Amino acid sequence: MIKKELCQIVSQAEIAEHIFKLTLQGELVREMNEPGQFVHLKVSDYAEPLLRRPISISDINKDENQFTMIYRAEGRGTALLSERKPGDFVDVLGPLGNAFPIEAASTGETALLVGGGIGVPPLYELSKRLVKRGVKVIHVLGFQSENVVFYDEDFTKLGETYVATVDGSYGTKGFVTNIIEDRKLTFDVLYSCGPTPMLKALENNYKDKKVYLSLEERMGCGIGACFACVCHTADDPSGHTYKKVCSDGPVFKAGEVLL
Amino acid sequence: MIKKELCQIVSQAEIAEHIFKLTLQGELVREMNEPGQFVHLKVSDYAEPLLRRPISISDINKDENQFTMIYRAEGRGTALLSERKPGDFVDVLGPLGNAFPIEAASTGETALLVGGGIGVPPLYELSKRLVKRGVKVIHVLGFQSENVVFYDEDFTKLGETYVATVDGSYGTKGFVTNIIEDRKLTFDVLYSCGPTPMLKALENNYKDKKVYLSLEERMGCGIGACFACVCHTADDPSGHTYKKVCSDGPVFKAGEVLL
Amino acid sequence: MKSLQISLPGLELKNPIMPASGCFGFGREFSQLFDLSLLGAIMIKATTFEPRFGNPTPRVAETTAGMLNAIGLQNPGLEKVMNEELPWLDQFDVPIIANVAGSQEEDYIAVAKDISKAPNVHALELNISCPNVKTGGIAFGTIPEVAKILTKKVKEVSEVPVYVKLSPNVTNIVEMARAVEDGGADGLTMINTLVGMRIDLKTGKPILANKTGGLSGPAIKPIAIRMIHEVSQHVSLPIIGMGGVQSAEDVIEYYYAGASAVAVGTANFVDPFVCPTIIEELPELVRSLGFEHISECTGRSWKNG
Amino acid sequence: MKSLQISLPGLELKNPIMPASGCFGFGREFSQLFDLSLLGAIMIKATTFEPRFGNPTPRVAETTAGMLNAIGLQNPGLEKVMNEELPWLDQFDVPIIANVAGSQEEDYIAVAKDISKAPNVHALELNISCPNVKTGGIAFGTIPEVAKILTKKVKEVSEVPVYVKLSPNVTNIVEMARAVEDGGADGLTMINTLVGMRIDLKTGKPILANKTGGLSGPAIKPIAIRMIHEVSQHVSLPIIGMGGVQSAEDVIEYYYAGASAVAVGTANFVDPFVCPTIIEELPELVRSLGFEHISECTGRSWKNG
Ligand SMILES: Cc1cc2nc3c(=O)[nH]c(=O)nc-3n(C[C@H](O)[C@H](O)[C@H](O)COP(=O)(O)OP(=O)(O)OC[C@H]3O[C@@H](n4cnc5c(N)ncnc54)[C@H](O)[C@@H]3O)c2cc1C
Ligand SMILES: Cc1cc2nc3c(=O)[nH]c(=O)nc-3n(C[C@H](O)[C@H](O)[C@H](O)COP(=O)(O)OP(=O)(O)OC[C@H]3O[C@@H](n4cnc5c(N)ncnc54)[C@H](O)[C@@H]3O)c2cc1C
Ligand SMILES: Cc1cc2nc3c(=O)[nH]c(=O)nc-3n(C[C@H](O)[C@H](O)[C@H](O)COP(=O)(O)O)c2cc1C
Ligand SMILES: Cc1cc2nc3c(=O)[nH]c(=O)nc-3n(C[C@H](O)[C@H](O)[C@H](O)COP(=O)(O)O)c2cc1C
Ligand code: FES
Ligand code: FES
Repeated sequence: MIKKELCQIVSQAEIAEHIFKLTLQGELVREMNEPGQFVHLKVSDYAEPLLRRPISISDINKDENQFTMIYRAEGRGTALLSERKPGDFVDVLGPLGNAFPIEAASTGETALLVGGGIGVPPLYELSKRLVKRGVKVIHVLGFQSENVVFYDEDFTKLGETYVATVDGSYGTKGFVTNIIEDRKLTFDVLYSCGPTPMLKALENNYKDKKVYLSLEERMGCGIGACFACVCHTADDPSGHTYKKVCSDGPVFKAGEVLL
Repeated sequence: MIKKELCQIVSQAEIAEHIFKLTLQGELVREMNEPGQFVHLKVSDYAEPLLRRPISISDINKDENQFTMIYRAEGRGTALLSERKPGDFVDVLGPLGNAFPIEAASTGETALLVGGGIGVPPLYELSKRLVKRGVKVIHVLGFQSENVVFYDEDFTKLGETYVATVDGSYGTKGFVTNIIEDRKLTFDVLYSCGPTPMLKALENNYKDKKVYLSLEERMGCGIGACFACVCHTADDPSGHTYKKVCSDGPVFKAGEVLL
Repeated sequence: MKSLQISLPGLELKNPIMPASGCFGFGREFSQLFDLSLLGAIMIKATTFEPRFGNPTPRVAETTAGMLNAIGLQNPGLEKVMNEELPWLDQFDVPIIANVAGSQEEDYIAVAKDISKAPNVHALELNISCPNVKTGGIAFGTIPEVAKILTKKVKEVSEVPVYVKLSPNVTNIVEMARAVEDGGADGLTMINTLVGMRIDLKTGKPILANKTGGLSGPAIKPIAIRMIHEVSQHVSLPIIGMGGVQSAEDVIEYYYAGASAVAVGTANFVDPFVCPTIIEELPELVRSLGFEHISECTGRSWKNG
Repeated sequence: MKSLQISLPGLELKNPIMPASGCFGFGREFSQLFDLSLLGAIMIKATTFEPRFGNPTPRVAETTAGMLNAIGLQNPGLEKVMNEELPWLDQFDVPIIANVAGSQEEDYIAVAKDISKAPNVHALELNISCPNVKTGGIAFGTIPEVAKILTKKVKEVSEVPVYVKLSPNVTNIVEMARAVEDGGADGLTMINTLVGMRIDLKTGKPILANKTGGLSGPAIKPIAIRMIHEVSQHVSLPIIGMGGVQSAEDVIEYYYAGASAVAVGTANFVDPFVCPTIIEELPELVRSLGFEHISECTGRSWKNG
């Protein structure tokens, strides 16, 4: 069930350059049962910034009714969010969207989790759940440069973890795809979230595999009512059939929609 | 000199129903030398509320670089201001406008200070200065009802003080003009701030006296540049001569401008 | 809540609050959040004869106290709306106002004719003002004579009253209102969005793939209020007002300007519960302002007394 | 700050930032706050032939992210502007753009003829778009042919280049721009305010004594950007853009849309130091976006590459 609630800030910290980790507490955590969903945040009580901001859920703590997000303070909305202090309230709508299917990976199988930049966060809750299920996880995370790398240690605790940076300042120089190829990583299921070019490359490279991709699109409502976030389906690339990223996604099976 | 400064909140308290007393600290207090001026406040860091809010200075503390305002939380801007906490900063432009001329009352003379509702605050600094100058002060303050009466005790410490409430719930029932007439109060100079009908009555009743009135008008710039706050001069009531409340006023000699 | 019940051509509403077209889809998503029967009416997403995918993304961009959209009338087309959406909506006790769009006369007529037969469609909203469709559309909303003729033709085929949705992107809104009144419109809805643009600082290009989009939200409210104030004094049609409504207070401002009902668009994205909240708060506000019934507020800004 | 120096007809500016007409008076008040010579230029308050008191108060009302004004062209009249204001401004090293207004052709011509002779007036801004004056004015700003003729006549008498200030309250802004281009305008300034209204919740009456007023501020920026984007592709006149500018980033957005200089209006009331602040921040922003000179930004939203 989608809820709207003023959730209280438990903690907020800058964990890399302009990258913030924000933990909120609220009843609507009870509705969060799957990895890969997102929430839609109103970051001010003013008419400006007007629209909500979609941010993925990166960690769910049911016991404490808390959940965590990791976001980059980029434009005005996220910059304002980053100024909020513990004890403040944030207006949250969620959970929204459809999750990564953990059941796609069976116990004993290997899942490859590929994240790019600010697409990394939702993979964290996913990885935890896969591990719990007895799935072997391998993480390949791509960042621009060392100063914006985050969470690699947390991922390492869950499974094999490789980091690529574009400028080589940390981990391997290059892209996530380089790592996968160079290391000849094998897997049964691939889950990914990150920039579209990365998702496209993965979709192309692993046509024969089970691949799940989480998409981003500018949103209005976040719940499927405004048609802001649609994409074409892959089998009707210029027709009128469509999927909504907010409510049909953000996670799609590779090949389902046109990237 | 007009300055723009982020002043820090020293204290803020609700001293009557929806009436707040706010004390700020900042360098621009050095520029505050006269009673009856005002400041122009930006109450949010957002594009909404967009415009500054004019609020009178009610108390100047040069030693501590602090000044105090008393305002009614009425619309959105003042409501937001009332939520600010000590330690927060407020964007202040000021001091603005022309003051009550204390030199109009000589030592030993009697000054009658007549305030209505939220027009009372600027009279406080004025009264302190007049007392310091050796002028005898009499205060007549009008309010709607008991719950919005404020500062009567502070005024009492400076001189004779009478309070009227429209509903009679505190002090004398009726208007300030009733008190002045009933008590046959006499004076050399009259200073007043409050609703226009009150100012008009005073102007009419004391045509032969030195009377100074502080006006209100909706403002844009607050510094005399936008022509939002003009009024006609009394000697050219439908012509094109004018005075600006923000920079020629807010205090005018009775008979100078058309009320 | 007797103080909110209103009657307009074709519409007997328990309250005058309704989601604006395009901001509520066909109600399915919001039905997960609250009971749609609470609403005065629902203005459904524009329906065209053929299904439409609409414009490429990005389709929305934020502006100060507003947003731009260039959805481009995406909708599943008349047939599907008739066979799936409207029957589904029929489970709720709420009249539907069907927003009818097209790029040529025949499209409008075909859609109006059919959709006005749906049992829960109590009125049509003729969308002659969508700024996000390239072909034709613009003339319908900006040339009085063209608007008049279209209104007339749609009236001829419609089985329910026809409200015409005016575009604010015109020099003379009264002229447009009079034209559609002459054409036989039963009511007006106003305003649609203003054409606007935002440019990305980094790329230097418009944020919207369509380049321009329709500006909505609180930013445009004073323009809508002014236009309704003007139009309501010059035509005798009831007006459903919209543009930046976020609160019960905003609703009253629209009434004072001259509206007889109010639609809420963009605010549904900011707070999906905004419509039921306004409906809940209105009776007390109406009472506290000294009115027995909200309709007493209509046109107070220009009526005597 | 070589990266900001620009040349426009009649104007050699050290930077492209100037206060917009009506938001800076004749500079006296702001001169207490900062050195006016820092500014690229100053667009002074509209000058009419006779002195004008303007409209009754209240003359301003706040809206969400904007404001309405109905000053009504209050000004001391041509003679006083010529004899007192302009000579006073001459102490600063800053070119003046004189905003010329009137309610009939002759007024405009008389003012333009005289004021263009003042040594520090380097250009005129023909205000055919003031929404707050009842008589006549509106036709000049909304009927292309009328605007064209007025432009032509003013050009005939003016000793300096003439920029025409366009009203956004029209169906077709390109048509207006083309008309004044045909009339011989040297440049355009746009946009003036949009006609709007706010109604007081308690009284039920418009807040402004004049009822309607001109909407300015951040709320209108997307409309201005769209209009400049359109117009700049269809006329070859330089455009001084305005509407809701508050920051150096906003200035760049105007440039991308097609502007060659930018004026700041309402923001002067919010932060009286906004112009010098923008001027200070611009060079670094221009550089960080990869440009050597700000003029490279003009029209990037529609130019190739
Ligand atoms: C399903 C989903 C999940 C996301 N999860 C995360 C996350 O976990 N961490 C994170 O840092 N970011 C995430 N994003 C991206 C995040 O929504 C944007 O970075 C954010 O909205 C930018 O807002 P702003 O105020 O900083 O920027 P502004 O430029 O001020 O935003 C202006 C408008 O554009 C929209 N916008 C700008 N950039 C994006 C973008 N990349 N995607 C979608 N809308 C955008 C904003 O939402 C807003 O409406 C996610 C996006 C989606 C769609
Ligand atoms: C010179 C001067 C001194 C003042 N001193 C005081 C004071 O000491 N204490 C106090 O409580 N009030 C004072 N006021 C009135 C105060 O400015 C308004 O109450 C305040 O601006 C209302 O803002 P808001 O956000 O609450 O209301 P809103 O209704 O949200 O305001 C909307 C707009 O209208 C303007 N406005 C609304 N009411 C008034 C008003 N009465 N006068 C001027 N502008 C108004 C606001 O400034 C704003 O631009 C003074 C006004 C002036 C002109
Ligand atoms: C995303 C979006 C989609 C819209 N789609 C339609 C539409 O299909 N038909 C229509 O007549 N108006 C459409 N509109 C306009 C609204 O119905 C409304 O007239 C406008 O947004 C002003 O109201 P608001 O400020 O409350 O949003 C749309 C508006 C938005 C924001
Ligand atoms: C208080 C006020 C007075 C104005 N007076 C004039 C004027 O005299 N002449 C004119 O051409 N424009 C006038 N304008 C319009 C501005 O110059 C500018 O075009 C408009 O406000 C948009 O810019 P902004 O959003 O930065 O304010 C005035 C605007 C305001 C707010
Ligand atoms: S954001 Fe509204 S449909 Fe997806
Ligand atoms: S408020 Fe601008 S001139 Fe007084």
